[in-house]
Order: sequence, then C-alpha cells, then structure tokens
Amino acid sequence: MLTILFDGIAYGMLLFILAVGLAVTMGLMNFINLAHGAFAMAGGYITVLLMQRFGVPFLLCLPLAFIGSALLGGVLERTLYRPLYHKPHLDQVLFSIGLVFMAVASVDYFVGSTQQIIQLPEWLKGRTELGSGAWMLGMGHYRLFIIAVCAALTVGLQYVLGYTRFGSRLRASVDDQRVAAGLGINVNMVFLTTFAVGSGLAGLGGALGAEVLGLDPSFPLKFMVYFLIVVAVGGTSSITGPLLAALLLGIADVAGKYYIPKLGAFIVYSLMIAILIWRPQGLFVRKGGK
Amino acid sequence: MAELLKVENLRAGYGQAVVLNDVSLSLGEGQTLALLGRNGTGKTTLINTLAGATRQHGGSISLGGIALHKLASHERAAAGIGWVPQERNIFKSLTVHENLTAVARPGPWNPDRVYKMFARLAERKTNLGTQLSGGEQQMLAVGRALVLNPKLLLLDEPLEGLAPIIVEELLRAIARITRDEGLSAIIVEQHPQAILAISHRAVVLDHGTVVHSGSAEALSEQPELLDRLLGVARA
Amino acid sequence: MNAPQQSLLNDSRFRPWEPVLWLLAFAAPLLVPSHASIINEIAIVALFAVSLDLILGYTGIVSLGHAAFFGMGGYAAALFAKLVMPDPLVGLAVGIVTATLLGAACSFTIMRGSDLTRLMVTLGVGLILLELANKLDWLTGGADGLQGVVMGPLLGTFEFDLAGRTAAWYSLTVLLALFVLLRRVVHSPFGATLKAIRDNRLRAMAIGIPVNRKLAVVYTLAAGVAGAAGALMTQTTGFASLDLFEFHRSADVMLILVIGGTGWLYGGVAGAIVFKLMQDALSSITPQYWTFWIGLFLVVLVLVGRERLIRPWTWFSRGGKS
Amino acid sequence: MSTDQIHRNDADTVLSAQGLVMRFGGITATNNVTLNLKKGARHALIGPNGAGKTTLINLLTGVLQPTEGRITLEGQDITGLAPYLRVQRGMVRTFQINQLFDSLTPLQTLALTVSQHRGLGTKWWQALGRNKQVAERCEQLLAQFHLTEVMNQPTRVLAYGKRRLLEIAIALACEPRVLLLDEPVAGVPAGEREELLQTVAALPAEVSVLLIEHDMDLVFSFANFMTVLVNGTLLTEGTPEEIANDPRVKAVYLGHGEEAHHG
Amino acid sequence: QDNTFKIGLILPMTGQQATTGRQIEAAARLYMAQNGDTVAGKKIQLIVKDDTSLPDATRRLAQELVVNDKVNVLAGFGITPSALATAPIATQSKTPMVVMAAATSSITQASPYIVRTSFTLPQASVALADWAPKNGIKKVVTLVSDYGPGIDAEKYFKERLIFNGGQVTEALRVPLRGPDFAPFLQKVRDAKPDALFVFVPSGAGAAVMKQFAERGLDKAGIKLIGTGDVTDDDQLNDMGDVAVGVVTSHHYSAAHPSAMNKKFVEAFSKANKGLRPNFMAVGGYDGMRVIYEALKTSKGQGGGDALLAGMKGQIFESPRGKMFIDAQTRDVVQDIYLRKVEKKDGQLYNVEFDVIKDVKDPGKAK
Ligand SMILES: Nc1ncnc2c1ncn2[C@@H]1O[C@H](COP(=O)(O)OP(=O)(O)OP(=O)(O)O)[C@@H](O)[C@H]1O
Ligand SMILES: Nc1ncnc2c1ncn2[C@@H]1O[C@H](COP(=O)(O)OP(=O)(O)OP(=O)(O)O)[C@@H](O)[C@H]1O
Ligand SMILES: [Mg+2]
Ligand SMILES: [Mg+2]
Repeated sequence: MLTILFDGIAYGMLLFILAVGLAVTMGLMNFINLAHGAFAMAGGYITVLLMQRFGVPFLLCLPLAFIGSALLGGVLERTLYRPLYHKPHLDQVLFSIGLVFMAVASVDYFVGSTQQIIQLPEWLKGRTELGSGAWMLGMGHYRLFIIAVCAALTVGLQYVLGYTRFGSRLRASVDDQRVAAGLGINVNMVFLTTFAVGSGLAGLGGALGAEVLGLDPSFPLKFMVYFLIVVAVGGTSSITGPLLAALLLGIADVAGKYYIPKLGAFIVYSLMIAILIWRPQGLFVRKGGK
Repeated sequence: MAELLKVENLRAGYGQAVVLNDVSLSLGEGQTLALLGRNGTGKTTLINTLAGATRQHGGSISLGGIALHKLASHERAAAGIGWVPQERNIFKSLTVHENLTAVARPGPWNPDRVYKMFARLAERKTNLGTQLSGGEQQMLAVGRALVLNPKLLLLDEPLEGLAPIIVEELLRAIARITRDEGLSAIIVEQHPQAILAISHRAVVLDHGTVVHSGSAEALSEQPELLDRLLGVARA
Repeated sequence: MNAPQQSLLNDSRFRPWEPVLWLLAFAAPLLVPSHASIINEIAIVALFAVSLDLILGYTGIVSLGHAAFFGMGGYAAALFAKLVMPDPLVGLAVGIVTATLLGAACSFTIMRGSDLTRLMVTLGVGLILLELANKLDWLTGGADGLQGVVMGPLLGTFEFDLAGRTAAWYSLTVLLALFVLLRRVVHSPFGATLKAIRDNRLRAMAIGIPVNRKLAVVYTLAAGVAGAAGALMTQTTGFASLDLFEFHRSADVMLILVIGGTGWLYGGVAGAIVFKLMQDALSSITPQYWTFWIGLFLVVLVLVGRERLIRPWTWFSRGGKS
Repeated sequence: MSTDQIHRNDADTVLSAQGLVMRFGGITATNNVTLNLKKGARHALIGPNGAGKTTLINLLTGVLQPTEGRITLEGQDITGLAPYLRVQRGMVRTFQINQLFDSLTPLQTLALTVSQHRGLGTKWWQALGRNKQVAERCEQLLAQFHLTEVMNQPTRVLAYGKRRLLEIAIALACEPRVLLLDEPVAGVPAGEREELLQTVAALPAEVSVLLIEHDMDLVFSFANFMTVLVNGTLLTEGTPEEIANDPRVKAVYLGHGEEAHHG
Repeated sequence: QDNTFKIGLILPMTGQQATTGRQIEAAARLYMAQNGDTVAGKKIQLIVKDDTSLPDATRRLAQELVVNDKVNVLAGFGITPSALATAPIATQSKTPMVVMAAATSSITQASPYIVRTSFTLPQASVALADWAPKNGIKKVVTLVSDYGPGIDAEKYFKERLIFNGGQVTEALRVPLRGPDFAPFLQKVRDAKPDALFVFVPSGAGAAVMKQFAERGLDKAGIKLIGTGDVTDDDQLNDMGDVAVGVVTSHHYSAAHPSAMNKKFVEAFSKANKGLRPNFMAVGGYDGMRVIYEALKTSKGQGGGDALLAGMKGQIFESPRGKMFIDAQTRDVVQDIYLRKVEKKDGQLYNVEFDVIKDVKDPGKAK
C-alpha cells in the first residue's frame, strides 16, 4: 500500500515537472501552448541521443536537456511565438498544434518512429524495501531520484515566483503589456525568460520521464491531455496548485489501477470532472483579501 | 530654474494616423504643467508618447539631457518618467502591494509612503486589482507612478472618479511634492480651474497642436480666453 | 420598413453565392464521381464542425469533447440498424435523439468556469464515454468495433453504392437541411442572445437573459447536430468503432472549424473542405510525413492570418495592424 | 434607526434593502445598510471611495449575494432571485466600467435587448429584425442617444463617449421601472454630461432612479433625495440641502473648498 | 493500363502504430525488388496509403482504391478495427484482402475475401500455455492491453492453461493508453504467481520489461512470459539486459535459423539502414508472396475470385519457416516457436528452442 502511494507520488511529481512549464505559459502568460509536450519530447530525445550516440552520462544529460529545450524555446519565442501573444486563444491553439504536428513528423524523419529506450546508470536501477506485509514500502531508486529532483525544483520555483519580484513582474506584463512597459518592466525579456525556462523544465521532464512514460514521436500528443488536466485542476495562479493536482492525479491514477484495475481511465477523468464542477477555477485559486 | 523636459516638433499617432502635429513644449524642474484641451484633441496621446506607449513619427523628447525618444518604453521609467494612464490599468492579477512592488525603484517614495498618503490602500493591501473600487484603483495608479521615483510625473485625468475630498487632498499633495521634492508633473484635466491653481504653466491642445502656452496663473485669470480655448461648443 | 429594420434583416439574407455553392456541392458527386466518398466524408465533417461552431463560435463554449455526441449518434444509429431496422432515415432520427438526450444530460457541466475548465470537462466527458463504449463490448463490440451494420436503401429505393454516391447525396442533403435550420437559429433573437452571452456574460444577465438556460439549450442543440453527423458517418460506412469518441476527433473538428473561421457557420464547411482535401492530397504524396506539411500549413495560417493568406499580394506589403 | 426605517417601508417604496451585510473575507464592504427607493424617486447615493456604493448596486441586482439582509422589489422578496429574473421584473442597472457586447453593433445590441425584454428572446425561427415594434423602438433609442450614425459599426471600435452612451441606452431599452446608475457620466466630456443626465431625468415620472456619482454639481442638480454611505455604513439621508450642509458629510466626503468640486 | 496489377497497401504510417506500417511497407518493397515487378505479364504497382489507424479512414481509402484506382488486391491493415471496417468493401467488390498485421482471431470471418499472412494471438498464446505447465509454471497472472487482440490472448491462454492443469490467479487489463505499468506490476508482485503472461502491442513491451525488473519481480522469482510482441525484434536491442531470459512464443524471430531467413534479414536491413525486420515485416513479405503466386496461378487474370482461389491453400517456405494458408478458413497455419532472449555478439535475439508444428488458429475450432 505504501508502495502504491510512493509510486503515485513519483508519477505525480514527474507529471508536475512536465506540466509546470505549461502552467506558467498558460496560467501566467495566458498563452495556450499545446506544443508544450514537444519541448518535453525535445528534452527526451536530447538525452537519448546524447546517451546512445555519444555516451554522455545520464546525470549530465539532464541539465543538457534543460538547456537544449530552453534554447529551443527561447529561439521559437523570439521568432514565432511573440507575434501571437495578442491573437485569440483559438489561433494559439491552431498554431501550437501545427508546431506539434511538425515536431512529430520531424522527429520521425530524423530519428525514426520506434520507442526510444534509456539505459539508466546502475545506481538508479535498484530498489530499496522497508518494512513488510501490507506496510511494506518498496522504493525504486529512480523514482526516488525523480521525487528528489522535483522537490528541489518546486522549492526553487516557489521561491522565484513567490518571493522575488520576477513573479509579479511577469503577471503585470501579462495583465497589460503596454502599461507594464511604460512603468519600466522589460516585458520582452520577462516573456523570453519565462518561456525559455518553461520549455527547459518541460525538456527536463521529458528527459526524466522517457524512462517511465516511454518516448516516441507521438509523445507530445499522447500526454497533452495529462498536462492539461494538471493545469486545469491545479489552477494556474500558483506553483503549489499544479503540484498538488499532479500528485492527486498521480496517486489516483496509480491507486485506481492497483485497486480497481477494471475501471482504469474512469477514475482519473471522473475525478477531474468532479473537481472542476466543484471548483471551476481549479483547486487553488489566487484569492485576494484576507 | 533648470529645464527638465524639452519636447520639440513632436509628431505621433496610432498606426499610420498622425494625431499630434509639431508639438513643442518645455518644463522646468519642480514645475507643474496643466495640459488642457477638449475631448479627443490628443492630450492622452501626448502623455502616452512621452511614456513611450504610442508610435512616435518624428521630433525629439529630452528629459534632463537624456534623449528619451531613443529609449524603449521600459527604459524610460529608469530615465525618470512616472506614468498614470488615463484608464488606470491596474494590474488585475496582482495585489495592491504587488502592484507597487513590481515596479518600485529605489528612492524616497516606497510603498509604505504611498500607504501613508492613501490610507485606504493600506487597508486593501492584499486585495487583487479587480477587487478595488473605482476610486481605489485611481489612488493605486497614482501611487504606482510615485514608487517609480520619477523626475517627471505624467498624470492623465487623475481626479476622475475620486471623491471630492480626495481630489482636494491629492491636489494639495501634488503641489507639495513638486515644491518640496523638485518633482515635475504634467497633469491632464478636463476641468481646468482645479489644476490651474496648483500649476505653474499651462498648455492647451487643439487638434493635435499647441494653441496656447503660458503661465497657469495668467490663464486662470482670463476666463474668457479659457472659455474660448476649451469652449463647450463642439465641432 | 425603417433603416434599422432593413439593416437588421440584411444580416440574415441569403447571399447570391450561397445557392451557387450548394448547387456545386450537389453536382460534385456527378462531376467527380470518383471522389464521391471523400465528398461524403467532407459533408459529414462539415456538419460536425458546424455543430461545434454553434457552441464555440456563437456561444463561446470551448469544447474538446464534442466527439462524445458524434460517437453517441453514430453508435445509436449503427446499433439501431443492426438490431432494430435498417432504414437510414429512422436511424438518423434515432441518432439525433440519443445525442440530444446525452447533450441535455451533459449540459450542466458547461455552465461554470473558465475556458480551460470547460475544455477539460468536455474532454473528460468524451473520454469517459469512450471508456464506457469500450467496456460495454457485448453491445458495442468494444475495441474491435461494431460489425454487421447493414443499411437498407434510402427511402426504400436508393441503395448505398460502393462508389459512395448515394452516401454523398444523403449526407449533403442532411447537411443542407440542418445548415439552413441552424442559419435561422443564429440569426434569430435567440441566436443574438447567444452572441451576447459569448461577448459578455455579466451584461447578458443584466439585460435579463437566463444565461444558464440558454447555454443548456444551445449545447443540447449542438449535441443533436453532432449526433446527426455521427449517425451519417456510421450509416455511410456501415461500421462503428471506438475512435468515433476519440479525443483526436474532437481536436480535429476544432482545428477544422478554426481553420475555416468561427462564428459564421460556413467556417465549418470551408474548414472541412480545405483540411480534408489537403490531408487527402498530402497523405497520398507522402504517407509518412504528411502531418509535417499540415502542421506547417497551420502555423503559416496563423502567422500570416486567414485573410491575408487568401490574398497573397498583401504578404509583402507592411500590414497596418502588425 | 433600522427598525424605524423598515416600518417606513410604505406603499410607495419600490425597492427596499433591509440590513444588508456583505463581507469579502475580512472586509465588510456593506455593513447593515437599509435603503428605500421611492416610486419616481431621483435618489443619489454618494460616499467616499470604497464606501461600498458599487457593492450595494451589485447586491441589489444579484451580482453578489449578501451575507445577511433582505431585498424586496415592489413588496416581494427577491434576495435569492437570479439576476436575470430581477431584470425581468423591471430592475435595470448600468455599470461603472462599460459592459458591452463588443462584436455586436449598437443596433444589434439594442434590437436584442428590446426583443429579449419583450419576450421574444426564445424565438429561433424568425430573424432578429422581423418584428416591427422592436425595430421602431431601436430607431427611437438610437436617435435619442446619438448613435444612429454608428449603429452598424461593431461596438468595440466605437469612441469611448459613444460606448458610454450605448451603455445607458441598453439600460433604457429594458424599459426599467427601477434604474440603478453607477457613475454613468464618468469619462464623458463635461459638456455632454448634463445632456446625458437630462435624458435620464426625463424618464417617465413613475420610474425610480438611483444614481451614484462623484460630480457634485450634477448630483445636486439631479437628485431630490440623497443617501450618504461611509465605510459600508449608512451615514445619513436627506434632501440635497440637508446633505450639503451636513458637517459630517463635509468632513468625510465633500471637503471644504468649492474648488474641490471639479465640475 | 490493362497490363498493370495494382495492390492497395493501407497501413498506419503515422501515429503510434507507425512502425507497423514502416516495417510492412519496407518488406513489401523488398519482396518486389527481389522478385521483379512483372508477374504473369502484369506490371505490379504498389499504392501505399496512410490510414493513421482510423478505421473509417481505412474504409474510405479502401473504397477509393477499389472504385478509383481499381486495385486488384487490398492489403496491409495494421489494427483489427481497420481490417473489420474494410471487410464489407472486400465482400461487396469481390476484392481479395490480404491482412498482413492485424491479429485478432475473428478477422478472417468478416469476409470470404480475407486472407491472413500474419498470425493470430490465440495461436501464439495457446502454444505458450502448452509449454508453461510442463516447465513448472502453474500459477500465472495475465496482463494484456485492453483491446481485441489483448482480450483474445488472455482468453485463449487462460483456457488452455487451465486445460493443462494450470491456473490463472488474476487477469489484468491495462488501458491501451496507460502510460504507467507500475501499479499493475505491483499487483502482480503482491500476487506472487509463478509467471506473468504479457501481451502488449509492440512498442510498449520495453516499458513492461524494465519496470518488471525495476520492481524486483524477477528477484521475487516471477518469470516473465508472453507472446512475441513483447520482445519485438524491432526494439529488442534497446531493451537491454532486462530482456535476457524472457520466454515468448511467436511465429517469427529474426534469429530463425534458416538460410532463407538469413537472406531475408540481411537484405532487409541492407535496404533499410540496418533496421531489423520484425514479425510485421514477415507478414508483409509473405503477404506479397501470396499475392504474387496467386497471380501466377490465375495466369495473370487478376479477377477477384480467381486470385482468391489462387491464394487459398498455398503452402510455402517463408522466412519464418513453413506455413500455409488454410483453404477453409483462409487463415495462416504455421509453426509457433518458443524462444528465449539471448545475447549473441552483443546483440539481443529471440532464440528459438522449441517448436509446435502446424498450429491452426484455435479461434476457428469452435
Ligand atoms: N488607439 C487609438 N487608435 C486610433 N486612434 C486613436 C486611438 N486612441 C485615440 N485615438 C484618436 O486620437 C485622437 C486623440 O485622442 P486622445 O485620447 O489623445 O484625446 P484626449 O485629448 O486625451 O481626449 P479625452 O479628453 O477624451 O481623454 C482622437 O481623435 C482619437 O479618436
Ligand atoms: N471582490 C472583492 N473582494 C474584496 N474586497 C472587495 C471586493 N470588491 C470590492 N471590495 C472592497 O469593497 C469596498 C467597497 O467597494 P465599492 O466598489 O463598492 O466602492 P465604491 O463605493 O463604489 O467606491 P468608488 O466610488 O471608488 O467606486 C472597497 O474597499 C473594495 O476594496
Ligand atoms: Mg485622454
Ligand atoms: Mg464604485
């Protein structure tokens, strides 16, 4: 039972890393970027290719995946995304889906459509078991590792967005670009940084997730729904919202499959619908006042 | 008195349309300029152009020797512009406090001093921008410009929607600040008498050009001229 | 008739090109008989997209679960043909009614929340129905699809031929009938209240519009029309499978609608024609990588803008807006 | 005071709020407010910024649900009634910040409002302009608010002044019996303000109007009864003269100098 | 015109099933390259279409191929619903339909014009259920993807295992889109069976295998067995050491020790940048052979019924071994091998160690 809880948490954390960038672009920048998964895929493929072709160690691949996707995100923000901030959401949907299609076909063309498999270093492969019986807790080392990375990231992000001015400057820029600029905020820079970091996080998530979720060219489409669930249920106004939503989703998914495998996908979706009907703005909304 | 702002042959507008034609004016340190004119004559356009939010077609703006027209909008705040836009444009997803801290620059004005000036805001520190009354938003807009610690305040109809007593207070505060702290200000108002009393200079716009420029005192003493310049008769 | 009345009525008048367009559509299966089946598919997808336009374009409800109703109508019609009687028109009616009922039942889910919430709730409903159809395999055939659907002749006389010409005319007729109906609806006072809700809910309420009730009604109506499209699909292919409910079908139809432009009904039709023809052409040129070119098209479409894309000569002159 | 006023809730009171309380988290925006709007009244509601005037309107119209208190319209309890039903009973408002249908034209907006108000809102088989009475009423309204020239332009491209006029025209298109105006002339040029308020003042005598406004010249020329709200609490009520000379009102709201009335 | 013989090959070339399409297309082209493109005086033309695994698209494409392109044979069909959706077209137009991939038992019953050259899941699972009890595996948990083929595999494996005195303690079905196998595997671990029987579509096998090891199921003494899809040749190498020792049953392994197969594997990987052919490829390759031979026996006539007659009863040597097309059921009858994953020259292969001869599709027995 504890093992299931543990697995759920790890799975949730992974979803969180993958989706948190989207929570930022969608929630804070108000841009519907369905191509988010494509950046995650980029991170995954960077890792796989570096490991397979150049023998770069896994741990080194993670930051490289982050940087690579962040650069990619930055370049695309500069060239393609920026003119679209003012366009209606539906146009953004159309555009970002177009990017996904292109990404999927390109990866297929250059790398091929087979599942890519990552060989983890030995020390991440094992498993530790504590206790016994119903209270046995089995922890895969890799999952432990994911939880650690994610926890560190959460703390860092929370700090940046909550305790630095960057967070409020970002929101100010989104609320009213023209006035934010007139009041001394370098809006372009703020957006560029945010977008790049968001994409970088997705890339990191992709690199970490390739092992658990699998990696093939259809990755961005396959997981889009999951990202959206995390963002919608978590609400978009904080980091803790998506985190808790991802954990909830992860645990519900894993526990649901374990205890009532017959109901499979029902659980996650019913849970999501129930939550959203109950709290239409997501579980955690930014509230003023005291 | 040292000259702070010098605007020469300014031309600006929206898209291809030119709204301001050859506007020139200047303002000294610690002075207040009343910018008057009928509806739609380009007052807001002038203010926004100074703040860098409108497309400038020609002319030059210099602020304390800095060529403002060469700077991007966000660099102008650093150069000393503090802007209160006509529609207030409070950042709606930020709290009152964040609205101030997000843009604040080091200097004598900080959020606490703003709270002292508008006690109402202090009570509403954690409200989001959308959770303020109309007048509270106006106060916040003024406060937000002050924490930029500007050399030049641009106030676009700052009295709209404020209770008479607050209007009174605010006018007194502006007079005090310009006098004691050497700040300059440009104030746009549709009701001239109130601000002419605290201004040093007055400029009247019509159809995007300056039609009158002189001392505020002189203008307020010539009601017939004022009437002619701002007359209710509309085209 | 005073000037305001005249200009109000102008909006709902038929334009001269409209009958021409429809005549062309109906002539198409004769003009290009070899492509009757794609014409049929376009007509079905167009109807589906038009139904989405009713809620997305006119009422501002984003839905990524519209396939739920498509699938419902489809399965209902197919099951009816298989288990009860093979008459297409009765089957169509059954499909519409079931989808309408489902729409009414689901309409409470879209009353509250932001675009994103609605997006996710509709998507969730769609996926749950997919799972349901999967689990009810004794009825639906599960993941293998429902087989043994044999349609009787249309009106008792027109057999569905292999080339798909009967199918194409059948679908086109249903499309036209429902299109004309919806066209009436959106130009009526009822339609105007929908647009009002889309533009500003708060104000809509403040002039006495019962917002939630209208949303429920229009959602139900759109569900019924989507059900009709689904029914046409299974009837003309003689097969129903789970992918009728799939997420990507909802997503595709949204793409199609947005490509054609929301809020004018013809957007769905135009989008269906462009998207389907392009997909068909590209995927026969490069069956492996056609998605790349579709993607590129979407990106360019958005970056350049729908209006400018069809006026190439404006591409290089500096636009006033940008 | 409050019990007293409830008893004064006599026959010619159209709209009555009794003991309204509205709390936003820890903020009490409306604190036990009791207000009676008489039939045919030209009633002004004034008070410092953030006194709770807009909140009170939101409570009356049902945009917000009061934490405590009761609202009656023509003797019937409407406290829990949905906003649109209140409108259907004749209580109509304008918004401090324009709330318009951006993609519709003024003509369509008004036609829709009039149709909805005349019970045609569910008609789906007939075109919007088909009804002759509706079209005529639209024509009248457009002319009255100087919107005829722009009637076919999308609302979003209209100049601010026109949009403001449309905002009020919509309210009148609902043929209100009770009209609540929240700073209707804010942003309207000085010269046009009087004209606008005159249109309102010229409404049939049985229509009751509640006006919120900071422009004191206008308020005093319009109102025949005034209520002052401070910090969510009712400070005082009375005729314009009584209010103008009330030292408490001067202290918290009006200020001292004449020049303070920027109008 | 009259001298061409058209084969409409409808496959998923994009989306999650894309690898299936790629393998089959490559194999079909290889067969044509090796055997020439003129048969019985007819020029063979291959028309490839992408159905993105959407049954209604498959159907429409088939319809267009039949009506517009006047193809003589329809072929391909990556997933069961696609094949089933197209069956009525084959019947109506009397066009033979060669199923090269889809593996649900019932497909061939959907139309008298369907011929299958791939395999059926019952075939593979039954063979494994015969082998398991003899090798000390009595208590088994099954884990299959929740769709037609998976359910087939579960059903036939279970029946035969029970028949052989074994026992299925739990039957788990994972959603097709289920990205994470962890909870299911945890359940298996807690159930402590002798072995876990797995069927997942090729592609997902690697994930199962790795998580199987990660969760310590191997150390807990649970064996992993499954149909050959799990250790798909296409991906086997990337799976790494976790795959070593896994026992599967299937009709084809790239390591099948025959001269013909060696040649096939070599030629295939030479033509496709070193790609290793998998069981999909062999289905496509043999499918082409069946079509070629039928065309020959019908003397180039190309008529649907004549072709069909030519296809029925073909017996031949395929890279997989000996196989034939049952004239009655039009389904493939073939040897099913038991294989174990082993490392040879640094590469992983499914090495065959046992064979069950001439397995008919057990689904047809009833
Ligand atoms: N965004 C815009 N796009 C195009 N034209 C504009 C825009 N904003 C203002 N204008 C036009 O520019 C002219 C000057 O407008 P501006 O807002 O500067 O006037 P103003 O003097 O501030 O008026 P007010 O007293 O109403 O605030 C007007 O004719 C107006 O129509
Ligand atoms: N949603 C909310 N959450 C928290 N506080 C709110 C909310 N809405 C309003 N308030 C507070 O309630 C008080 C009353 O606001 P209201 O808008 O009613 O004032 P007002 O009298 O209309 O003022 P003004 O004259 O400035 O428009 C204000 O202090 C405001 O900050
Ligand atoms: Mg202005
Ligand atoms: Mg207010």
